Parts: sequence; structure tokens; C-alpha cells
Amino acid sequence: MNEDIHSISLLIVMVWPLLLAIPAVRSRLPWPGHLAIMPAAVRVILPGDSSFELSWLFFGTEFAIDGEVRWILAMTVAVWLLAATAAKSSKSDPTYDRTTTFFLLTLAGNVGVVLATDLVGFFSFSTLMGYSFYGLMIHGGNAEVQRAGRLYLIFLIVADLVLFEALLLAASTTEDLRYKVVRQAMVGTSSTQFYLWMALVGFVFKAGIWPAQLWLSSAFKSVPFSRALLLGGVPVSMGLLGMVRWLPFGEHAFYVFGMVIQMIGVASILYGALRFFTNATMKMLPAWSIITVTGFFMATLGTGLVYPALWSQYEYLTHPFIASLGIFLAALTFTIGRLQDTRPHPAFASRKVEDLSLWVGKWIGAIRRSSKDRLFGLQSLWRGSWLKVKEQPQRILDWGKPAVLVGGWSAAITMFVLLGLMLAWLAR
Amino acid sequence: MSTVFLYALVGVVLFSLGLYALIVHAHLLRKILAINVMGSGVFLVLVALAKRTGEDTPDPVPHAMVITGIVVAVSATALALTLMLKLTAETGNAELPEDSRE
Amino acid sequence: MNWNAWIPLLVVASSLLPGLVIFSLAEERVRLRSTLNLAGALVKLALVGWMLWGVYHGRHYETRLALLPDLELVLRAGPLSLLFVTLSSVLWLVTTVYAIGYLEGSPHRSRFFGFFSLCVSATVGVALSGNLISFLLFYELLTLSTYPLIVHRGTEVARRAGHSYLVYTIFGGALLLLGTVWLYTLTGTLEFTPQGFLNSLGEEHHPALIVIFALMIAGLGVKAALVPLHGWLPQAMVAPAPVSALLHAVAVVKAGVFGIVRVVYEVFGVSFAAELGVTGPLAWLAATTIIYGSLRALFQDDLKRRLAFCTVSQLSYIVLGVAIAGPIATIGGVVHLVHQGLMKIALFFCAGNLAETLGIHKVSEMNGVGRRMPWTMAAFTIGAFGMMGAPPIAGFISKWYLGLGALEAGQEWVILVLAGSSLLNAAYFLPILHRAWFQEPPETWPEERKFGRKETAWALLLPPVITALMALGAGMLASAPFSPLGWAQLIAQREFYQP
Amino acid sequence: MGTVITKIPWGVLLILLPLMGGMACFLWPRIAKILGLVLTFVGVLSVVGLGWQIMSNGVYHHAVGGWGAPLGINLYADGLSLLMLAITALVGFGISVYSSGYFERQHSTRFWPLWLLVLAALNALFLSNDIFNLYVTLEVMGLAAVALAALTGSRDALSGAMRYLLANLLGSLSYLFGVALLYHGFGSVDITTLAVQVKGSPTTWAALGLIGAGLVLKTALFPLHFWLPPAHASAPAPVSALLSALVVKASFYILLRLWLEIFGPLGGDVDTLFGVLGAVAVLWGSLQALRQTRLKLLVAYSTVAQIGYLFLAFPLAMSAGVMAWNAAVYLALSHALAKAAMFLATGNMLRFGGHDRIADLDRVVQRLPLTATAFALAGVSIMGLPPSGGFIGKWLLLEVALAQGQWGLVVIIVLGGLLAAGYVFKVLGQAFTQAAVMHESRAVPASMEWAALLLAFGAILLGFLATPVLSLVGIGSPFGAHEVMP
Repeated sequence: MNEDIHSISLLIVMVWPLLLAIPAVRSRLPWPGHLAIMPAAVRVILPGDSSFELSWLFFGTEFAIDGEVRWILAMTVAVWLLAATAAKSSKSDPTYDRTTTFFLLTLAGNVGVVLATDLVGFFSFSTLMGYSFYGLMIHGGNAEVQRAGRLYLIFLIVADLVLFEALLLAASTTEDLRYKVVRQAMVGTSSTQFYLWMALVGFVFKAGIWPAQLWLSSAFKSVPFSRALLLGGVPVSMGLLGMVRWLPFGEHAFYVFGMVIQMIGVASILYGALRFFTNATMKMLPAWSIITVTGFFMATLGTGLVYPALWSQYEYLTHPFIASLGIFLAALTFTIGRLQDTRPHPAFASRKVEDLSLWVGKWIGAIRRSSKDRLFGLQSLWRGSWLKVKEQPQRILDWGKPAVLVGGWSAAITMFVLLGLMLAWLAR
Repeated sequence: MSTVFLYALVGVVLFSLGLYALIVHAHLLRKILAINVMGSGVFLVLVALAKRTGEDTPDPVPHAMVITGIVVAVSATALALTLMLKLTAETGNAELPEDSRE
Repeated sequence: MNWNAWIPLLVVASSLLPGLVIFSLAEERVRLRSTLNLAGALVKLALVGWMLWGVYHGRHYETRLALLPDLELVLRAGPLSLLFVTLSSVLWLVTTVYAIGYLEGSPHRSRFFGFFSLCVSATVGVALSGNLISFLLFYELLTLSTYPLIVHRGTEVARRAGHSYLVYTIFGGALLLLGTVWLYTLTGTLEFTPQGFLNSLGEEHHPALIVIFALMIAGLGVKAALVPLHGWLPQAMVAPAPVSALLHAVAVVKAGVFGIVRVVYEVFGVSFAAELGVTGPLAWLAATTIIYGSLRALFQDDLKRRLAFCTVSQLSYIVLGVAIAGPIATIGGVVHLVHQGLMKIALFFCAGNLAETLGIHKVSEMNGVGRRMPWTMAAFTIGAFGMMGAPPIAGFISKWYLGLGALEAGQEWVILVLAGSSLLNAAYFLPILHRAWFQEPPETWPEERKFGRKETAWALLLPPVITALMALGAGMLASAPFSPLGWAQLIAQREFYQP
Repeated sequence: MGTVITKIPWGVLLILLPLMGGMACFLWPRIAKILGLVLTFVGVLSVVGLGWQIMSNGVYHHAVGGWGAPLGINLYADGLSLLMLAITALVGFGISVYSSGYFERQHSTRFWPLWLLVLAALNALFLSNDIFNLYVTLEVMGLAAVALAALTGSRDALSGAMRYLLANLLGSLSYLFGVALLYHGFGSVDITTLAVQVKGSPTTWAALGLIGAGLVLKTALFPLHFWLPPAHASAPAPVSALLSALVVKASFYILLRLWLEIFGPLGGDVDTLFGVLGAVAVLWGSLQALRQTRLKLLVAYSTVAQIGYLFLAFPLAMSAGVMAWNAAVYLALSHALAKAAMFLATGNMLRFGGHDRIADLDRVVQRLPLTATAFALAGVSIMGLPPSGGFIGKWLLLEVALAQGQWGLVVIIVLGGLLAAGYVFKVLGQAFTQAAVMHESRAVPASMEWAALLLAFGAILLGFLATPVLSLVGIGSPFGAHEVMP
């Protein structure tokens, strides 16, 4: 009985936003964004793991929530609540009403991606999420936004194609496409290498990791903050999540592949840092920090691929990390957006400052005053988890493996520099 | 060379002459006459060949055929002449017009 | 007399007879005509449903009529035939509703609906044919009954399109006839048989069989719009929207593709065809068509022409699935027969709605139509994403099976073709969607008709929405027992790869 | 009941009734129309009766007046004759119905006697079994047909009829000469007797040359087709129909009979020549038809092409006799129905619009939907598309050609169908233009439209009757022993 309720609640979590997305429904509701995320929020709080199977959907698929997923779902809830609030605040935006549909569709896709337990489910919902997010991103935007949207779309299409190939490879190897099975199955077959590269390229594109960061940076540059704050939580985090779920971590050592990922990580850390130093405007801060942080994450993933044993040990940290990353970035973007809102945004020149302060008026001051502390708080949370991961390179140091050394070193230094700079900037 | 064969040969010659005339002459009356000449040739052959059995009494069947043939030829000639007259009345010329539509 | 022996004939007759009656109806008898049409469609649907159920439980429905000594007109309902029959009869119903709305008040409607019903009868006949000669018969009937629909508008352009349609299809029909007769002289039978009936022919006939295969594929390829035989299809888009929707997305073109499926699987037999070495070239031909069609679609500004080239490209997915010659790819190909039909008909309905309601014919005029006609464009969006193979829409399932099948058969290059095509699909569909949803609408539409508060008439709005939902459902509910996918698996199991 | 039917001498009735009727019509013009209609209908019934007789008793023999061969006249009918008679009766009835609405009083009085005369001659021809009788019937039919062709008295009609007459007479005389030679050689004109006695000799060869040329000329096989288009195109519609559908077939029938019984077994390369001429005829006739701007000429040239098809069977019959002849007969039957329908439909358009310029036909075609349908259905059969009699015939022909590896003929058969589609749709395309201009038109009676339509339906229906028809044609084995089908 309890099982059933849990299962049904999970179903509601996913279907609810889709229902609300129907124009006739959402236009009659006062807070559609918030309402849509509510079931998910409730489910995060409710204890207990659960799953439910839909044998008729696609080729038969299953959705589940467990400890790891809960982290991500929590992040999703937080990010979307923030986004819904931000969007609600800018209701004077003439496109608000129509944006809401895309908003809700993206949300539904996001929740589905988080809860999916197999590759097909993940892929399907990430498609929904991806394309709806495009709509959300560019709706009513100026030429610059459109350009960013176009870039995003191109990367998205290519990524989906490539992932589809990976998916096919996986499906031709194993009938059962649940993450765990795939991970085990995709080791040591003739198509393994191809699968790995396809999945890597796909998610690098989706998550805007260097060298595919172009769409991400231009999106941050042009998209209004109420939507830009989703960039970290939606495409980037889900991209990283996908990588964690699709790639066969902890099963087998992939030296070359792992090294390449590490190099990507390092390069993107360096790139992000460099951009941060040279021409970072306030608005672009989150972009460069995202790139750096994802680089960091990549370096770790690479390490995990090279040393499966290590990965098995620290695997549990990945989900919290992704969760904190999403929340952190969303909060960062939100804050910066608020701070900058005193200047009219180019995309929405008619926006009035008074409207903004109606509901977060007090908050702005508070954030301004205490942003330093709050961000510290966030960062310490995040760094706390991270430091545990960081022990891994330390161990590796002991083993004297240079590749890992590079990863660990860069991670540490970059994180440090990044945090310092950000704090300094904000406190200015 | 028997008489019979001579007759037959004359018949063939008549037929050929008629055919030749039919081809070369444009005037319809000449064409009709040519046809008649051809017919006579055929009849001559038929009559001649009636003696094929070599007996004194010739075979009656070809004769019957010739009579039938003559009847047919007469009616055909009548029809042809009528047509010719009508055509002449219509076009003022007793020749077949070049068909403009072909 | 067993009733079951007449049901296939009744299915054909259920559209043929109303069609013939409709011809004789006066132009203004709208109600009677619509009633006849809809009644025919419903009766057909009921009969098809009955047969579906029966065949699923292993029953046989077969009509045999003498045609020539030793050759009969055979109508047989097997799983494969029923797939196509069901598709056409369901879509006939929907399209009839649409056509009634679309042609309201236009001239020559009796003629139109008459030929329309004839077309459907011919299509159903094509689907149910149990041997090649029956197939040929209905195939040609389809050619003939489609022609009046293409030239229906009677403009100079329409006549030229009709002319080129005839040139292509009559030529194709002649090739098919030639191949069929030749085959008959070799084997003395034309009956569609699971795994084909040519295995027993000796080695010395193989060159002839290869030529016969080429002849038949060329003959069928005309309707299936294989490059370079596709030229008529984009031109035929001058026909009224319901015609483009049902005939050029489903009935006519599918008849060609369906024929290819029949020829490869039930005449030659797929393993024998592979042994002859003819499936390889066919696969390449299909791949070329896929890419070529997509490339051409990119540069079309006329919406229906763009869709037409998309059809050219998508049809060859089916051929490709067949030519890969493996069980999984077959499922992909066969299921795409249905999926492509659902998605493309929705797209054409939408194009028709735009033309009829707003006077929009070109992609460049579509700025902001999503705001004026949200439901129509929502259906269009589903169709377009389906064409790109985005989950969870039907196209994804087809592509999935095609890709898997290619991998299984060790033909990895097919994956590249699929990827390339999807990329191109995205390149020509997404700009349309972008315009429709994200661009500002113009002050006035080219030729707007008002329908009160609705975006357009009900009869025009429901069909695209329903078909789009069906496309969505076919993808999401792919594992359900009577889904197109489930049925395609049944076909592969029972007819193509039975032990 | 059955015995009564089998006892009546249907064959004699088939000849006598129209003959007497023709005279009666001539004597009492007022009842001509009614009498014509009734008699052609009785003709249909008589053929049914004859068919019953043949099916129950086998081949039909009747010695007229009690005198048998070699002195008297023998009537003879096997499956082949029966089918030809049947198609004559059917098409004839259709033409009669059509004519009852078509002709005005002035022409009507002349049409009916002549038409019944043609019908009597045709029936007699199909029932004859001796070559001289065939000559007589051929000549009677030919003369009456010429008179019919000249019926309207217009310039074109007269010159067309004149050409027709001259060609006809030339052909007949040539045929008669051949008959004379055969009689000289073998002492009989009875086909059955001749078949037994005939041997290869100079006389026989000369006879073959004369008879063959004469009949080819009358059948209008390329290159001797020159007289056909003007004659058929300028005659009144029902006359064109009967000329194209029946009269031409009569001489082909004689050629076929003589070939099967007398000349075929002799060997030689004549069949190849026929095949080549047939092939050229198919292409030439079709191309000419495509080029025409006048509808009636188009249809007439189509006849030239279709006759070519019939001759394609000759070379193929060498090793697959029954099949090839079946194909030829089927093509002949379906062509008779289809071409009659086509000419009648053309007549409707001509009457309605007052002209037959194809380019301006659109407004006519669109206002005569039944006629357009008739033309289309007939066209389907002419093109050899399924389902139609033409398709069955073409299928059989193709099958034989392919089985023998006669690639040249295969190409011709297919190409001919494509070209036919070209000229048929050249006309049908007019049905779908946006013709806005109204014009003076003359009403077309329903009987005329329906006659054309029903004949066209017949051509289509023939596509489903292959089995019974082909078993009928086998009665009396006109094509020799039945071979085992492949």
C-alpha cells in the first residue's frame, strides 16, 4: 500500500508539470511554476526510496528515487523554485504567459531526466528538456538572444544525434538499458570505445564543457537572468549527470579515454580562469565559473575512469557535487541578476525596477549585505564535499601517477583562485 | 503450252496491268476501270483453271464462283461510280484530294 | 460459403461502392455525400478491426476470384497487410472529415470524393493483395484514380504536375508488369509466400532474377519516390491538402514502399535476396534518397514542397529497413510505414490549415503563426519532432529499430546516414518551428478567414491534432500489445522470420 | 427447354434475320429504327442460343439447304467463331442503341439497312468455313461499310470512303485470286478439306502471298494502313465504331483462320514478317496518334497501333500456339469493345461541342461526365492497364514473349502501352482544366452516353472473365491441341 502511494507520487511528480503546461490549464492558475514543482518538492522531503515501472512506455521503462537521485531532485526543486520566483517577479514581461509553457515543459523534462533509471528514459526526457529549454531561452529575446539560442540548438542537435548513436550501441550490446547494466555491459565489447567517445562528445556538447562552451557563454551573456539561472541547473548539471550515468565508471580502467577527459578538464579550468581574469563582466561571472567548475568535475571523472577502484570509493560524492553545483550556480546567477537589475536589461528594456522590488525588495538588501556570508556558506557546503573527492588525488600522489597529479593540482588551484576572485568581486 | 495455261497467263497479265493502272492513275474513273480489269483477270484465271481435272466436262464450281464474282464486281463498280460522282460534285474534281490531315 | 472468405472483399468494397454512388450525386447534396463517405469509412474500420482481432488470434481471411487460368485475384488478410489496411482506413476516416471541411463550397466535390474513395479502395486492395498480379491490378488502379485528384484544381500547374505524375507512374507500372510476367514465366506462381518462393530456382536463373528484382524495384520505386524516380512527388503537391495528406503521405507512396516490402520478403525472400546480392544496392539507393531528399528539402520555401521532399527522404527509411535485411531493421522499416504516415499526415493537415485559414503557403510567411493557430502548430511541432526522431514521438521508435537493426546486421554506415538525415531534418524543420513560435506575427495574414473564437473550423482542426496525438501515442505506447511496434514485431515473427 | 434451344438453327437465324431486316428497313424506312434495335437484340439472344448449343453439343455444323460440302454451303462455328459472333452481337447492339439517338431522319433511313447488311455479312463471315464464302461475305461487308462511311456525304467522308473502297476492292480481288489458286491446286474451297490436302508448292505460296496481302490490306496493318484513318475519322461516330471494332476484325479473323488451318503448318518466315510489321504498326500508330490534334484521327490511329498488337502473336505462336492465339483473340475482343466505346464517346463530344479539336475539348469533356468516363475506361483497356480485357491480353502476350525470350517484342509490347497512355491522357487531361467559357452545345441523348459507357464497362469487365472466355475459345480447339501451360 505504502509502496503504491510512493509509486503514484512519483508518477504525479512527472506528470503534474506536463498537465500544467497545457495552456488552458496554466493560464487559469496563479503560480503555475511554483505549483508545478510542488509534488517534486514534497517527494524530496518524503522519506523512503521508491520506483515504478511503466511497461507500456517506450520499450518499457522505470522511474525511481533513491539516495543519489534525491540529491539531484532536491537541487532541481531548489533551482526551479528560484527560477519560478524570478520569472514571477518579471511578470510584466509581455512574453511571460507563453514562456510559462516552455518553462513547465522544461521542468517536466528535467524531472524526468532525474528520475529515469535507464538510458532511453534519460534520453527521451533530456530531449524534451533540451528543446523546451531552447524555447524558454529565446522567447521574446533580441537578436543576441536569438543568436545564443541558435548556437545552443546546434550543439543540442548534434549532441542528441551523437547520444542516439551511443544509445544504439548500448542497445545492440544489451537488451536491458538500465544504467548499472549498461555500465557493466559496455566494458570490453567491440563497440566500447565508440560508445565512450559518443557519450563523451554528446554530454560535452550538452553541458557546454570546454571546448563546446561557446553556446553557454553566449547564453549567459544575452539571456535575462531569470532564465539564465537555469543554465547551470538544467543543461549543465544534467549533462554532468548524464556522463556519470552513462559512462562505465568503476568497471574497468580506460587509460587513454580517461586521460583525454582529464585534459579536457584541465583545459577548461584554465580557459575559464583565463577568461575570468581577462574580461569578466559581472554578468559573465557565472559563465566562467561554470566552465571552470565543470572542468574540475571533468578532471575528476577522468581520474575515475583511469582508476576504477578509486571511483568506486568516492562515487557517492558525485551526486551531491552535481546538486551543489546546480544550486550554487543558480543562486549565483540569481544574485548577480538582482544586483544588476538596477540597470535595464537590453532584452527587456521596459522592465521597471519598482516591480522587481515588490516581492524581493527586502531580499536585495539582505543579499547585498550578506552575500559574502551566504556564498561562503554555499561554497563551504560544496567544498566540503569536494575535499573528500580531493583526497583521491592525494592518494594517487602517493602512488605517483602523474596524470592524476595534474588533475588534482589544477582542481585545487583553480577552485581556490576562483572562489577568491568571486568573493572579491562581489564584495566590491 | 496449253490453251488453258495461256488463258490463265492472260488473266495474270490483266491482273497486273490493272494493278499498275490503279497505282499510276489519279483519275477515279481510271482507277475504277483498273479495278474492273483486275477483276476480269481473276475471273479469267478462274474460268481457265476450271479445266484442271483434264476431263471434257469442266469443273462447274469455278464458274459459279465467277458468276458470283461478276455480281459482286458489278455492285462494287456501281457503288464506286456513285461515290465518284458525288465526290466530283462536291470537289469539282474527279481525283482523290491529297489528304491535308495526314 | 464461409463469411470469412468475403471480408477482405467487403473491406475493399466498403469504399468502392460509396465512391461509385458519390460520382452520380449532384454537387449540392453535401449531406448525403458526407454521410456516405463517413459511413463507408466507419464500416471499413469496423471490418478491419474485426479482422485485426481475428488475425491476432490466428484466423485467416482470404478471398479468391478467378482472373486468369492458373492465376487468381487473391485478397488475403495477413499481419503485414492489416498493418497497411488499418493505417489507410483510420487515416481515411480522419482525412474524410478534413476534406469535408477543407473543400466546403469548392467546385467538383462529387468528382473529388468519388476518386478519393476509389483511391482508398485501391490502396486497401494493394495492401490485401495476396499475389503479385492482384497487387499489380490495384497498383495501377491507384495510379489511375490518383491522377484526377492531382489535377483536381485544373490550373496549368496542376495539369503539368498530373502529366509528370502519369509519365512516371505509367512507366513504373510497365516495368513492374514486365518484371511480374517474367517472374511468372520462370516460376508459374506469383503467390506471396513467407520467405519467398524463389529459393528453389536453380543457379542459372540468378542473373534473370537480379534483373527482375531491378525491374520491380524500379517500378515500385516510382511510387516510393526513390531517387531518381521521385520527381513527380514534389510537383504533385499542387493537389488540395487532403490529397497531399492522405495520398502523398500515406496511400500512394506507401503502396510503392509496401510493394518493395512484399517483393523483398515474400517474393524473393530476404535471405535469398541477400544471397543474390541485391539488398546491398537497394540499401545504398535508399540511403542516397534519404540524404538527397533532406538536402533538397532544405532549400524549399514552399511549405508543402518542403514536406514533400521530407516525404521522399522518410519513405526511404522504410526501404532502408527492408534492405538492411535483418529482423530488427525490418521491424524498424515496417513500423515506420505507420509512423511516418501518422506524422506526415499531421504535418500536411497543418500545412493545409495554414493555407486555408491564413493563406500561408510559404515558410517565409509563417512568422508567428503559432500565436494565431496554437493547436495547429502544436500538432505541427509534434510531427516535425517526430520526423527528426526525437523521443518520445513515433519517429524515434522507427529510428531506434533501424539503427539497432543496422548494428545487428553489421552495417554501421547506416547509422551515419540516419544521423546525417536527422541533422538535416532538424535543419529544415526547426527554422519553421522557430518562425512559428518565436517570431513576431505580421500585421495581416495573406488571406485570412475568421472562425469566431476558434483558430479554424473544427473539421480542419481536429484531424491534425488527432493524428499528431496518434503519432505521439504510437511512440510512447510502443510496448503496448496493439501498438504499431507490437504489430510490426508480430509481422516479423509470423511472416518474415518464422522458424 | 434445353432441347428446344439446341434444336433451333441459331446460326442461320444470325445471318437471315439481319439480312431480311435490312431489306425490310429499306422497304419501310419508318420502322427502320425499331426494327434495327429489335433485330440486333435478337442477334444477342441468338448468339446466346448458339453458345448454348455449342457448349452442350460441341462444334456447330449446319449444311444450308441440306447440301453439304463440297457442293453446298456449310455453316461452322467453334469457340473462336462463337466469341467473334458474341462480340459482334454485343458491340452491334451497343451501336444500334447509340444510333437510335444519333441519326436524324434523313440519314437514319440509309443507315439502318446498310448496318443490318453489314451485321448479316459479319455473322455469315464468322460462320463460314469455306474460303469462297468468306470472299463473298467479306465483299458484301466491305461494300456496305463503304456506303456507311460515305453516309454524311461530306467531302472528307466521300474521299475517305473512296479510298476505303479502292483499298477494299484491291484486297478482295487479291484474295479472290488466291482463292482461285488454292482451288486450282487442291480442288476445294472448304477449309477443313484444304487443311488436310494442302502442301507446300509454288501455287500455295503464291496463294499465300495474294491472300495474305489482300487481308493485310483490309486489316490495315502497317504499312497498308493508309486508308484507315481518313475513312474511320470522317465517318459518322457509330460507323467509325463499327468499322474499327468489327469490320477490321473480320478480315483479321479470316487471316487467322487460314493461317491456323492452311498456311501456318507450312512453315516459312511469314510469321516473322507479320511480327515485324505488327511491331512497327504498334510504334507508328501510337506515335501518329500522339501527334494528332483531332480526336477522331487520334482514335483511328490508335486502331492502327492496336492491330499491330494482334500481329505480334504470329511469331510467338510458333512454339506456344494456344497461348499466343489466346492473347491475340483476347486483345481483339477487348479492342472491339474498347474502341467502339471510344468512338462512340468521341461522337458524343463531337456532337456536343461541334468540333473535335483536342485542345479545345475541355469544356466538352467536363460537361459530359458519363462520356468522359466511357472514354477513360476504354482508354484503360487500350493502354492495357488492369483490370481490363486489354490487360489480360497484354499479360498473355508478354508471358509468351518472355517465355520465349523475344526481347524485341517484349519491349514493343511495353512501349506500345506507354505510348497509348500518352495519347489517352492527352484527351483525358482536358477533363480537369478550368474551363470557364460556355458555348453553344447540342444535347446528347442519354442513350448515346450510356451506350458508350456500357461498352467501355464491357471492356473492363472482360478483365475478370478471362477464365470462362478462354475456356470458350478452346471449344473445337481452333488453335490446335491444347499445350500444357507453363
